[in-house]
Amino acid sequence: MINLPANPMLFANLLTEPVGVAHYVTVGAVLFVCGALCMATKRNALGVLMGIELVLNGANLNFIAFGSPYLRSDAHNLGLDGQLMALFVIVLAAAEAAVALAIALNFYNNHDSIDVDRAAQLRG
Amino acid sequence: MAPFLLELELFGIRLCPWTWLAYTLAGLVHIALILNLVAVGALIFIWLERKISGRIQDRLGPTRVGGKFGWLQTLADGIKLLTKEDLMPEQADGFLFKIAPYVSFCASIGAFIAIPFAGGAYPWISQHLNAGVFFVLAVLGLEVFGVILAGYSSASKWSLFGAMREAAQVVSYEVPLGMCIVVPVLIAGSLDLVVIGDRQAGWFTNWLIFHDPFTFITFWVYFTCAIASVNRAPFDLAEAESELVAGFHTEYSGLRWSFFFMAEYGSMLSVSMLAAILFLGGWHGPIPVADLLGLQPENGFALGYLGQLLGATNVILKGTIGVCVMMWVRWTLPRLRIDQVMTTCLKYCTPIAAVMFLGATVWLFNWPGKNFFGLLDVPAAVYEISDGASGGEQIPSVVTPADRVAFEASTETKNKRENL
Amino acid sequence: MTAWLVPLASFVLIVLFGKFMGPHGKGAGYLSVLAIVTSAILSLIALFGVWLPNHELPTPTHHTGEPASAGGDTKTSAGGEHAEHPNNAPPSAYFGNWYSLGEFGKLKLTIGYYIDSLTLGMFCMVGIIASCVHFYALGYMHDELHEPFVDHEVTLTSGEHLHRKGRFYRFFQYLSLFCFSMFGIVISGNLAMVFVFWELVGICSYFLIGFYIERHSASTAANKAFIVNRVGDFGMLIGMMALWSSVGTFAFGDLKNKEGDVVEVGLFSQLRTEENHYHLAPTQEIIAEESRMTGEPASAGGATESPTNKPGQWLLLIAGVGIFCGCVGKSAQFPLHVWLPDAMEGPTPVSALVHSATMVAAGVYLVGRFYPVFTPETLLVIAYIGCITLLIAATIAITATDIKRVLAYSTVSQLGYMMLSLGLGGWVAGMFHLITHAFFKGLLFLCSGSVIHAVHTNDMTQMGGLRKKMPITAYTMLVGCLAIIGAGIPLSNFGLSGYYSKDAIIEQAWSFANANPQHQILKWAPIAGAMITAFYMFRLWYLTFAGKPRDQHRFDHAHESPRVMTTPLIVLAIFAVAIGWPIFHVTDLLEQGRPVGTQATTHGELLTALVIPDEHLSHEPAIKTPAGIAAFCTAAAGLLLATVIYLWRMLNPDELKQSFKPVHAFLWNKWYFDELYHYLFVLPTKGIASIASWFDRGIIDSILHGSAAICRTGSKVVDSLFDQTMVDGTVDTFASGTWNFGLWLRRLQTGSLRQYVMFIVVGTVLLFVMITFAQSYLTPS
Amino acid sequence: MDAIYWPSFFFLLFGGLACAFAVAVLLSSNIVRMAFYLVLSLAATAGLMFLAGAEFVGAMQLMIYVGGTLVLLIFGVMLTSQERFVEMHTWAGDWVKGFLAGGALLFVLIYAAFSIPAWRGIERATVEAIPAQKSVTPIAMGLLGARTDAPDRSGYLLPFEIVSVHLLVVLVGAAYLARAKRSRESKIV
Repeated sequence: MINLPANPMLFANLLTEPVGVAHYVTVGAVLFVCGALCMATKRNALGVLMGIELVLNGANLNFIAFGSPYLRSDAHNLGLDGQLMALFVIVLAAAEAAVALAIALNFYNNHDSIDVDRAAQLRG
Repeated sequence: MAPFLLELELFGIRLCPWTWLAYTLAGLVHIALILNLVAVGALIFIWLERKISGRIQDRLGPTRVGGKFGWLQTLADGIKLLTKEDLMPEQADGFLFKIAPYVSFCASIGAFIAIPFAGGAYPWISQHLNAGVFFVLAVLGLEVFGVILAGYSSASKWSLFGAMREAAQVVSYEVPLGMCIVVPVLIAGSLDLVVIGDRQAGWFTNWLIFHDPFTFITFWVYFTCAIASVNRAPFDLAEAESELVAGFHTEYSGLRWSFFFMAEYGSMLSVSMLAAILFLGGWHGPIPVADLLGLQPENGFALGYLGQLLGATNVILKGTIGVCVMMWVRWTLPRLRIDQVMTTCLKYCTPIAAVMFLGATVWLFNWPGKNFFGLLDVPAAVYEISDGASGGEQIPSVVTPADRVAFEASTETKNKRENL
Repeated sequence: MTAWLVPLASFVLIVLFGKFMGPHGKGAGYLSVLAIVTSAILSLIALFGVWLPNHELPTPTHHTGEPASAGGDTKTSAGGEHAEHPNNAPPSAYFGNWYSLGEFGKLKLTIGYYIDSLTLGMFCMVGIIASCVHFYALGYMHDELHEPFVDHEVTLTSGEHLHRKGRFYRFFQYLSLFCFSMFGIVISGNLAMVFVFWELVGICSYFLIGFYIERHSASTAANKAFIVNRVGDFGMLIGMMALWSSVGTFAFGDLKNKEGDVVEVGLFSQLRTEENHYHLAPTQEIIAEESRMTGEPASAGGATESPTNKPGQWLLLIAGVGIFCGCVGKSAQFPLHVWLPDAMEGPTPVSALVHSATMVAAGVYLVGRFYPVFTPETLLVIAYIGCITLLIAATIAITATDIKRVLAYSTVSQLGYMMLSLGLGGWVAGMFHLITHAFFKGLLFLCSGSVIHAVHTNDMTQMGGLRKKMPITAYTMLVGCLAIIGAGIPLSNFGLSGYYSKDAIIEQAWSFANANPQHQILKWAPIAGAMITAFYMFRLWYLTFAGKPRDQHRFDHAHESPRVMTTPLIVLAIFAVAIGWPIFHVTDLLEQGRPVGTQATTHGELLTALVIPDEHLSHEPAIKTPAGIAAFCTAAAGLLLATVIYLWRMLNPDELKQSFKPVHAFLWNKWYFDELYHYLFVLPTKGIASIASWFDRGIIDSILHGSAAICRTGSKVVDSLFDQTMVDGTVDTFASGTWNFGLWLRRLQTGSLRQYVMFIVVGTVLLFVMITFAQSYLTPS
Repeated sequence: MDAIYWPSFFFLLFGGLACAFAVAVLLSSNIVRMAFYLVLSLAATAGLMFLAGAEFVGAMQLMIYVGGTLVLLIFGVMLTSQERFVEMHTWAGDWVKGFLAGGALLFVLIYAAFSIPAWRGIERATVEAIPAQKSVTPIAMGLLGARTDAPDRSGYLLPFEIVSVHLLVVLVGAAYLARAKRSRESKIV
């Protein structure tokens, strides 16, 4: 059974009460969805790349939130693991950006375009 | 204070006036101090630059405005810039064009948030960050965005060329710069700038530049990369006036242009101060005057304050010297070509920094607790400070192989015990 | 209650002397207006002068268990309530008979009255809106005064436009008759009388839709409305019979003699007796009737039944659903909603009065009036019908380009809201929405009429930029649009009228969904509906009034309407803004009329898991806050979307149409309902006829030919079955199956990066939805 | 009626900025502006990380992501910034499809987030009682394989090494992919 918990605290008093994991996850979700939509709507390959960065950041924010002692205090806290995961994500994102940029530039060299819609040779 | 202010409520939240007033005031004081440092610093540095360049080129520099030495020349120039017309190219991307100088300026100022001016138990720093070195480095890296945006949005090919050069250069030079910074971090065992600075308390023999031969070389590599990362000659490809008119700020005029200028001098000062803190003892002079005179917080507030003031003067002075050296370099060395700039970074600075990093590590393993090229012992007080500042956990500031083995053994046995 | 009869008098007068009243019957209009204004004033006097001084409004504080019944002459005094069965007593009401038509056994057919605060509220609402519309019609139907009237939309075979006599007086004659009938429904004291007036408004609607009888579309629309309504009325008759045979009375209230003793017990009191703490319980007669029909032995007493065998519940369900069928027809609910948009062929004042504000609301009113008879299961049916209606109509409204059709679908959708609310237990919310909706939808229709009057077309694609030409219409319509989307400051107590009623409905929906987790869809449907409403209403406004004129010729000839038309607009706009404000106590007035026994949380008898929550529970901040925010956010999102597409033109509507071609076509063709009915009902009827003729002529021959053919094909089949089909076929099918599967899979491999991302996102959402459903339905709770 | 809780205030500030600029990235059609908004969004995210007590990750975010990755990205933008690629029109249908799917996803995510009671924050007094924690040294030790914060959890030495090697391979690969095409003549000479 799913139900929005009927907790008025969720909506009021955000200024006077500490925020929780859910609030961070919400921001992360917004970043994630914006990123996914960027990937889905931008025709510029670099725009798609920026979308990926946003998606990764949304995920990163979640990792941080799950590991933060200020946001949840129970035993399921990820602790430092969250931060370490986030670090790996950042590093891999850098690597991914480098490769993706290289691919984009190569695509640009070969096709004289940066429009991902023109990159549909793999169509079945 | 009127009583109604105490009862002030908004959306069900009691706005306790004292709290937020105190927070706001504290924040404003920090902002005002940093802004003043950057703005007044720029004022002085510009004058200084003219004077120094004049002397190097065997002329006098400004002599008229504000007395014999032309003290107020910069101020007069500032007023001139203020009254200039604010131009924008017709094809420019207005929003980005207008915001670019502020991005640069904010990044330049932002670095000062985490730079300490004095250390000890009550450091003079607007935000004491655990990972201060990284923060400064990161924020300084943001400055390039202002330049890139300016270059792109001006709709001028000179600007675009300048910005592209800047982007390539900054991305490349961050690698050796980071590697150089890691060396003092490694020795101090902390990313906290206050801890790093206090690691060098005492005589100048404790300065990290003199820690071992590798740190000595690292310092010069760092300084080279710092010059490159703030776009000063001989690495000022982004604004090379002989080829690109004025590079990324070709299309700027008046106040916006002066913001770029201030940002440049602000970041010069901040990298120099960073060099001072990382390698040159920070707020500790070559001779520990404050210690010798007993200007410590333990001896009362006034004396402690005096000691801190002395420390701040020390740091700023060292930073200023660094800036002067940059000027000196600018007016004596010819500008490099872009391929030479990249070669310098990738073929020289990076490998050297990597080797220095390795060397410093090896040195630290072999002669732990030794200073001044391994000749002197590190004072016991320094260990205490760095241990106390790193959270009081049972981690030695320098992890020796023996320590690690012991630590791993203990965790392993614990793991095994739990598995059983 | 002479307010009811004044329009009748006017009708009779116009019928008799209409042609002689002034030039071209102009006086008829004035007479009719005079009559309806008199009615409105009398209704207001009745409410404020007679009712309110005698009946104190309940205090606006919630959770007060029961509404105050302060009147000295109330039918039943409140009392005898158990603490564990908090339920409200019957509302105070005047009930009586004027005239007995006849008695059949224990059944009496009478002309009677049943007046409570709901009746009076409806009276005032109908009176005010009808007055405005009458005034408006004086200006709008002005063309009919010309002799001869030229109907540009009818082209005769000779190629000329139709010339005919003006029918100004006849229009007002119908309007007066309609008002009379509407008042009749509202005031009726028993179900039979309701049915009579029900049919009377039906016939008025028929006349008014077919007012331009020469137009083919108008006459078909009138027929369609009439026939579709008959379908609903059939169900209503079944319901009435079920009630009659079991309860034996149609009267709503208890009839008392002069001493105040109860002489005859009414419908509500029989079903919700005081001894049973006003909970719905089938009477002995109902149980007996049901057992007679099902053939099971009647068991005495309803208290000791096993949960699987609830005597009388099925019959009550049939009665309730039957009555509701009539309401479905009249209020244009799914699946009988198809007539209302076509009814827009009538003159615009008619659309405003009959097909948006009052007559279609009669169905909702009847559900509200009949509320005590509905079991929770019936209410669930009502809720789902309302839910489906509101979504279907709202989606169709997105693509419609006829300005009146958009409003018509909007009406259907809003009626769906009301039904939903009533079905979820939100009686006051639903009735409140009925009243607020009447005002703002009347306003919207009159505005659209003003626009049509100015540009002589219904097509929004030929309008645009009219704001500068007709500012009063534009801004009153903006007020109407804001009211219908429920514009207000969230979490505060300030907004336009729709803000209060729509929020109340959504709160009730959330309250219901919290109590019944398996009916989550009822929680999200009104929210989604709010978004779509905001979108299509502002689409309409932007297309009509904002932007650049799309038809310069029409734009140049547009002008602001005469004052006789704009004044009603302004009056209605003021009502649309203010009628919901708490200082006017509309909800308290309705609360006073709350039907007997509908206050407490009730549980289903047949579906035991079903809970209809107490309406006052929905005002808890735990529900009110998120529901209010959700309603505001979705409405704002819809508005924003409309603004982005139609005002800022950031997204090109034509491109949207192109890329959603199947969806657009689906909505454009109104979910293919007309076609569906054509194939489901019209064609089969024709088909049966042709089958009969074919049977006559061809059946014998076919048998003979058939037997020969069977022999011939039999041998062929044996040959092909084994040799070709079984042996070759298996291999071929396998191969071609693989091939086709591959071909189908190939389409997924579009090579478009962006599409892949979309697949991932959609897949994630679908996965979540599937898991959620699996959790909520499969795991035993 | 409580006084303002400043971390929450800053969370709202940074969170709002991060979301607003992320939406701006999405809605902007100019690729350079997108990059600019992305920088601001990621910087605000770094602020959120600082707020959550992850100083090192926040600083890394600023340095590697904002300072490195994005400069690289903008570099790519400039290399390809021809007139016709700076502003590329996306079909309105794609937008609406995207918004439908994305809206559903957003709804699902937020719904899920708030349906877990343990995620809805802890008492103010509890939060204020948590001592300030330093994370740099434990992270470094974790990367070297020794966990000081939670000895029962495993270290990250192997992943660290793998990532390092991976990074190296990636850099070499990227350099190879993006290398300039050399003209034949120079080979002959």
